[in-house]
Amino acid sequence: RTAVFKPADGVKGAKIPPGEYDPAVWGRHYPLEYKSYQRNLAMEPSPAGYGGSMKIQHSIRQPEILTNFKGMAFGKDYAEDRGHPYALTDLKETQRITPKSPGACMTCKTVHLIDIYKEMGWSYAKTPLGDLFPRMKHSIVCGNCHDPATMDLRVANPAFIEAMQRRGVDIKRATREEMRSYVCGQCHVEYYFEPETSIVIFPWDKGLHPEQMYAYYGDIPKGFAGDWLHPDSQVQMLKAQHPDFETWIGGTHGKAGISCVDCHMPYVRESGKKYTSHWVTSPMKHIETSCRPCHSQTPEWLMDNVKTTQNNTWQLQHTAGKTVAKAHEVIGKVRLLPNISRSDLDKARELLRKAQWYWDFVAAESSMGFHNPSQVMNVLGQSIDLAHQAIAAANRAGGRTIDRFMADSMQQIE
Amino acid sequence: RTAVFKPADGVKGAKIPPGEYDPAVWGRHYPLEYKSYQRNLAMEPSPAGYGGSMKIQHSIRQPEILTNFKGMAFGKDYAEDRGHPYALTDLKETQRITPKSPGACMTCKTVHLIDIYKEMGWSYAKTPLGDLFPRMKHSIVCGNCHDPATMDLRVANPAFIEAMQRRGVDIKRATREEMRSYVCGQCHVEYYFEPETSIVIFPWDKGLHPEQMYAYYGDIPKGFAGDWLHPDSQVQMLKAQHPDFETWIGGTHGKAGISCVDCHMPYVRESGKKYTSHWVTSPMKHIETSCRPCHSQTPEWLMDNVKTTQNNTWQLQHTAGKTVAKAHEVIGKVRLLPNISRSDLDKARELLRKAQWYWDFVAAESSMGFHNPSQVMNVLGQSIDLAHQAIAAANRAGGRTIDRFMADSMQQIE
Amino acid sequence: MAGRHSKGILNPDFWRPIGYGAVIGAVLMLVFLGGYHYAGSSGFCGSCHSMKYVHGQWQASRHKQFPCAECHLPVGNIAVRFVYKARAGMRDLYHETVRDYPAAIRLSAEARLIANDNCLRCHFSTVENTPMTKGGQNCIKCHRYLVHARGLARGGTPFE
Ligand code: HEC
Ligand code: HEC
Ligand code: HEC
Ligand code: HEC
Ligand code: HEC
Ligand code: HEC
Ligand code: HEC
Ligand code: HEC
Ligand code: HEC
Ligand code: HEC
Ligand code: HEC
Ligand code: HEC
Ligand code: HEC
Ligand code: HEC
Ligand SMILES: [Ca+2]
Ligand SMILES: [Ca+2]
Repeated sequence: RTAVFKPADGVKGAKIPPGEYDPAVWGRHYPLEYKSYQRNLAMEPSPAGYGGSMKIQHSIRQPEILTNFKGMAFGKDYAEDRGHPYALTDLKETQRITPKSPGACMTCKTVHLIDIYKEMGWSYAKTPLGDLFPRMKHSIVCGNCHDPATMDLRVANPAFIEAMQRRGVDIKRATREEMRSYVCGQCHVEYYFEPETSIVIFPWDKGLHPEQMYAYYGDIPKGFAGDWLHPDSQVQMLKAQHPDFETWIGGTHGKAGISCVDCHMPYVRESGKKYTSHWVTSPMKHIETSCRPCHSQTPEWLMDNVKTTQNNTWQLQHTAGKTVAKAHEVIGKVRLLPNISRSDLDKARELLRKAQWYWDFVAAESSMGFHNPSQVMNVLGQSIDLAHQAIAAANRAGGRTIDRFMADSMQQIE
Repeated sequence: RTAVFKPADGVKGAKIPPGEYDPAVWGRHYPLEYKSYQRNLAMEPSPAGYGGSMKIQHSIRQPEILTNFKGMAFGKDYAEDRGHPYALTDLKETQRITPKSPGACMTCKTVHLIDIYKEMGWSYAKTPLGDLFPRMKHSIVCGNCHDPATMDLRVANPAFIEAMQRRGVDIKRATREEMRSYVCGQCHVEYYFEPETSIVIFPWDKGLHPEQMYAYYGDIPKGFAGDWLHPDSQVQMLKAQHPDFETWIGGTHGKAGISCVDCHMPYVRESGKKYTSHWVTSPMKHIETSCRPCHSQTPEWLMDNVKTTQNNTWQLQHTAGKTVAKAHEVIGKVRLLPNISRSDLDKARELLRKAQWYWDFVAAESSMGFHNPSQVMNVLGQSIDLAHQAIAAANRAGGRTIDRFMADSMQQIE
Repeated sequence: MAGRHSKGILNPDFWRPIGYGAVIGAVLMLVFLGGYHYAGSSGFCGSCHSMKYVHGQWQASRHKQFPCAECHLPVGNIAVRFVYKARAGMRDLYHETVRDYPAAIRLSAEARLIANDNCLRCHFSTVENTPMTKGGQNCIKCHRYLVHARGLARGGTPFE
């Protein structure tokens, strides 16, 4: 890059006391940023057709979710995400928790994590949420991303710092450009809770590709065998959570060094003053500021391209999800039959576990494929294949001779 | 236009007589272009790992081809393509033809198409190749793409002109920029032969997406029901041929107006003067001229990006191909069983026909996904799903109760 | 009462743009009186807030020895050039003043043609053996980000 010039605009630094978390107070010093942050309260659909900032159950468009997450919390309540100011409210209101749920759930929902972690260390993670709620007033606010003294970006979530450390990356030495993705990567990632302690862990030790994370989980790390047992198929399942960072990092934009902030918090102008928009939402709501600084194509062209990718993704995602659902049902039926082949049934279960992981890795990601079209669609294609194989294996377990015959004859050409 | 500055045409028009097809003669006037054209004779693998300019059987890497094209010519001999000067030789040497094969096969292999078509009209198409060979001396040479008088680009293949006419496009009014893809689109496309006459037709009347072409073929256009009957599955199959143009046109580059020539025939320089490279091969052999004027990333970054897309594509393509092969085998076995369900068998066949079309549309395309990653992977994902569904339907036809039971219970959630 | 909404001379809305125009015109005249020449220099272009960034990029490019006008003003007829310059200058000044220019200022279709023709003016000999000399060439299609690097500043917002 040739960018060696200083932009003309500047901001007067104001010393905000540490421990001051009220965004309105910060906003007195940084009114433009605050005003744009307030726009996160708006609830609008995405102009591209998939994302959006409304609290809508995912199961309306994807009823297969009800089968695939049967027996666990996401089967009960799983909504589209909306703006950062809603994080705490949505945590409190979701049917997925009770007051006894682990405190770990608030890790990515409030700025008060900072004080609570400072005071209690990781032991907050297994403290019941109900006990911690009284200490939380603010949702995701300025303090989550900024050091109040310098306004530098900072990472507050210890799980991210530790995961990066294990990958040999020292966050303290990150460049400003890297921080523009790390502040998001502390939350928009796949995670699991260590059994017993509920400590939040990112499963990145073998790499950030879904295949590598699957291999990581295969080793039963820290005794973690899975998120729940599916009641129909009796498979030890994994739940994938919003792997936005992991998906983006291997995509064309991620590899080109385009940060989350470049698209989701573009520079905007107000009465001549340039500042970072704090309305963190779908970039398709403001293509002109999000994409056009880098792309000379028309906004219509860009919208069309995103829609094409998203439609292609959704079609495969829906197919994969429905096939996975069918596999749960077939295995659920077959396992009750007499005289079934155990080894085929085990095989079917392992195939289904992986098929669902691959499907969910995309379904739980937030961009409907845009962050990394090539990887996302490859992974969905694999999911479809694995789910059908799981069904076939289950049928074989139930004693289907033709399938078995074919399985043998196929070995020759493979 | 605001410019007053309008220099004369720089290409020094050396009037080459019409009917002069020997590239060496053209080369006397255009030595740089001719010299680069000669490089097409070089036989090298692609540095990216898939394409390449060597005559290697596709079935070595993809043995599933032998099953999927059983009973037709591509099952016998199907090689990787190489440079334009080899087109005529490779046509003559391929096991796919006999002297009695239709003359239509030479449409895209030689410049002599021009005279032959002028003289005989479409009746050349059913004239035996053996009768036409003595009239062909040159392969694909200057005259295929250039008007000898003006050196303007031209389209010689009547099949392209007619297909575009049916789509409402008049080639004569094409811009220079459009011609830089049309000259390639006259050959690098899917086609079929009209039954009886062997006239070459491009199946584009409903659109250029594989789904639209499949719908077109579904209407049995001009009495064309399919390319051959698969001996095992007894399905009326379609063979897809090199749909490079159709794939590129809907991809990111195609939609951005980047022509085939921009990548495959980049400008190069000799003593400070630019000319168009006529070494038409994998752009990955010269990333610096093919990609770097538009992309400031390093050549390694670009190579890595292409490889990632190609690996993701190949993985799904191989899975789809093998699953299609298995479907042929299963249907082939099931149809010989007693008391099978006809309707399920018919369904299985229709599913297989479409599954193979989708797989082949990508497998026959030349770029291993790069020309349009998102579409190509979506189509492969569908192919995998359809092929598995075909197998399941065949199993049902053979009387597998669990599958049938499941099929019913699935209807509710779909 | 359609008349009240019509653009009659009694309507203040009729005069308002003319008033603005007069003010802008006056400023422009000053600028031009100050020196038609200075107004063609890169220093002048870069003096505008909105132009700072592209100015910086240009300084880092291999075309930094040529003023902006070499690429962004039409060549040839001095009258054509003057009219264009005045029109563009007026527009730039207006948007700079009201600060309503977009985050991503991009070339208009006309400005693209002009830039393209200017490439040819200097580089004719390099491309003289190609069909691009017939006109209608699009140099910027391939030579993207040649003078002005891609994207906006990533230098961040400085604190004082
Ligand atoms: C402290 C954790 C945390 C951090 C840091 C964080 N996010 Fe979020 N983000 C969330 C949560 C939680 C939600 C969902 C809130 C809800 O739906 O209640 C969310 C929602 C979003 C949404 C959806 C908004 C909509 O309109 O649908 C986007 C986009 C987003 N985040 C992007 C980012 C980006 C970009 C960054 C970094 C600049 C970032 N986030 C940093 C936790 C975080
Ligand atoms: C590592 C960070 C992290 C942890 C830990 C985490 N979340 Fe979230 N949560 C997010 C992000 C990021 C989003 C927004 C992205 C999305 O929904 O796709 C989100 C969204 C949500 C939402 C709003 C959308 C929805 O799913 O209905 C709820 C409710 C929620 N989380 C509850 C929880 C609960 C309950 C737990 C504990 C079991 C938890 N979160 C743990 C990061 C986290
Ligand atoms: C989700 C993360 C996140 C939250 C929450 C957040 N910011 Fe920021 N903020 C950023 C990022 C990223 C930048 C760009 C920093 C850079 O480029 O180095 C930024 C930049 C700024 C700047 C520098 C000037 C500018 O506009 O570029 C100010 C001032 C600022 N934020 C104030 C606030 C205030 C006030 C709040 C709360 C109302 C807030 N921020 C909340 C991520 C956040
Ligand atoms: C090149 C631009 C770009 C980059 C870089 C990028 N995103 Fe996105 N993101 C998008 C687009 C486009 C969408 C789809 C929005 C839609 O569907 O309307 C999206 C969607 C999202 C959503 C869901 C928004 C919604 O409407 O619900 C979240 C959350 C998100 N991205 C987070 C991130 C995070 C975290 C990163 C970095 C790790 C990131 N994005 C990097 C462009 C980008
Ligand atoms: C800071 C620069 C930057 C921003 C902001 C940006 N892009 Fe890109 N985009 C790139 C680069 C770099 C590439 C890689 C190709 C290249 O070198 O041009 C790319 C590639 C693409 C591609 C082709 C890749 C693909 O997956 O098909 C699309 C489409 C695209 N961008 C759309 C968008 C959209 C939509 C947005 C806004 C939401 C956006 N971009 C924001 C720099 C950017
Ligand atoms: C007259 C028909 C025809 C035209 C016109 C044509 N091609 Fe080809 N092309 C072929 C045939 C036939 C082959 C395969 C030759 C062989 O393998 O014997 C081929 C091979 C190729 C190859 C593979 C070379 C290698 O090294 O593997 C590329 C790349 C290619 N063409 C690109 C193009 C482009 C780009 C254009 C337009 C500028 C074009 N072709 C125009 C028929 C044509
Ligand atoms: C519409 C144009 C067109 C027609 C008609 C056509 N080809 Fe080709 N042929 C091509 C192109 C383009 C390639 C190179 C692309 C590729 O192989 O992927 C090619 C490649 C070939 C090759 C070299 C690679 C290989 O497949 O082994 C042979 C041999 C060949 N064709 C034979 C034939 C025969 C026989 C027929 C008649 C049945 C025929 N062609 C009809 C366009 C055509
Ligand atoms: C596969 C198609 C194809 C073949 C075969 C072909 N050309 Fe070209 N040629 C092109 C294209 C495309 C251009 C670029 C035209 C444009 O940009 O308008 C071109 C340009 C030229 C030019 C213009 C100057 C330049 O370099 O840009 C000359 C001269 C030329 N070709 C000579 C030849 C000669 C001599 C042969 C035979 C040895 C030949 N061509 C074979 C496609 C072809
Ligand atoms: C943006 C660049 C780009 C454009 C535009 C483009 N291609 Fe390609 N093409 C590639 C790349 C990259 C490959 C993969 C080469 C490899 O695998 O080594 C490729 C592969 C091919 C191949 C096979 C080459 C081989 O090594 O066997 C053919 C044939 C081909 N393209 C024809 C076309 C045609 C015809 C068009 C226009 C309709 C076109 N391409 C447009 C970049 C491009
Ligand atoms: C289709 C893509 C394309 C277009 C359009 C194009 N160029 Fe180029 N240009 C190239 C490539 C590729 C090179 C590098 C050639 C080499 O280094 O051998 C180049 C090289 C050059 C160079 C030499 C650069 C150096 O390093 O010294 C100049 C000057 C140039 N082009 C000017 C132009 C002008 C003026 C136009 C419009 C009339 C134009 N180009 C249009 C692709 C293009
Ligand atoms: C004449 C210009 C041009 C040429 C030549 C070109 N590209 Fe591109 N490329 C683009 C444009 C335009 C986009 C769309 C994104 C954008 O706006 O930058 C793009 C997008 C891409 C992307 C992201 C899209 C995706 O599918 O992931 C990759 C990767 C890429 N190009 C690689 C290449 C490679 C490799 C070559 C050479 C074989 C090449 N390009 C040649 C203009 C070009
Ligand atoms: C008075 C401040 C100012 C000065 C001085 C100025 N510009 Fe601009 N320029 C602007 C603004 C504001 C815009 C955006 C206009 C819009 O929103 O349409 C702009 C837009 C442009 C554009 C893109 C719009 C287009 O299509 O042409 C170019 C090119 C440009 N200026 C070049 C120049 C050059 C060359 C000079 C010196 C001769 C110059 N500018 C001097 C403020 C200025
Ligand atoms: C050698 C030619 C050249 C010179 C000198 C030059 N420009 Fe440009 N300018 C271009 C081209 C070409 C583009 C179009 C870039 C694109 O779309 O990729 C452009 C685009 C712009 C734009 C639109 C923003 C953008 O990035 O597309 C502005 C504003 C601009 N120029 C202003 C200036 C100013 C001010 C100067 C002098 C300080 C200047 N230019 C010097 C060739 C030049
Ligand atoms: C006023 C004359 C002039 C104009 C106008 C001009 N150039 Fe240049 N250009 C030059 C000179 C002189 C050089 C050599 C600079 C050097 O080598 O340091 C050059 C260098 C180049 C180079 C090679 C250096 C590099 O940065 O890659 C390219 C490519 C190029 N010009 C393309 C263009 C294009 C495209 C345009 C139109 C947008 C254009 N030029 C407009 C005079 C000009
Ligand atoms: Ca959302
Ligand atoms: Ca080849």
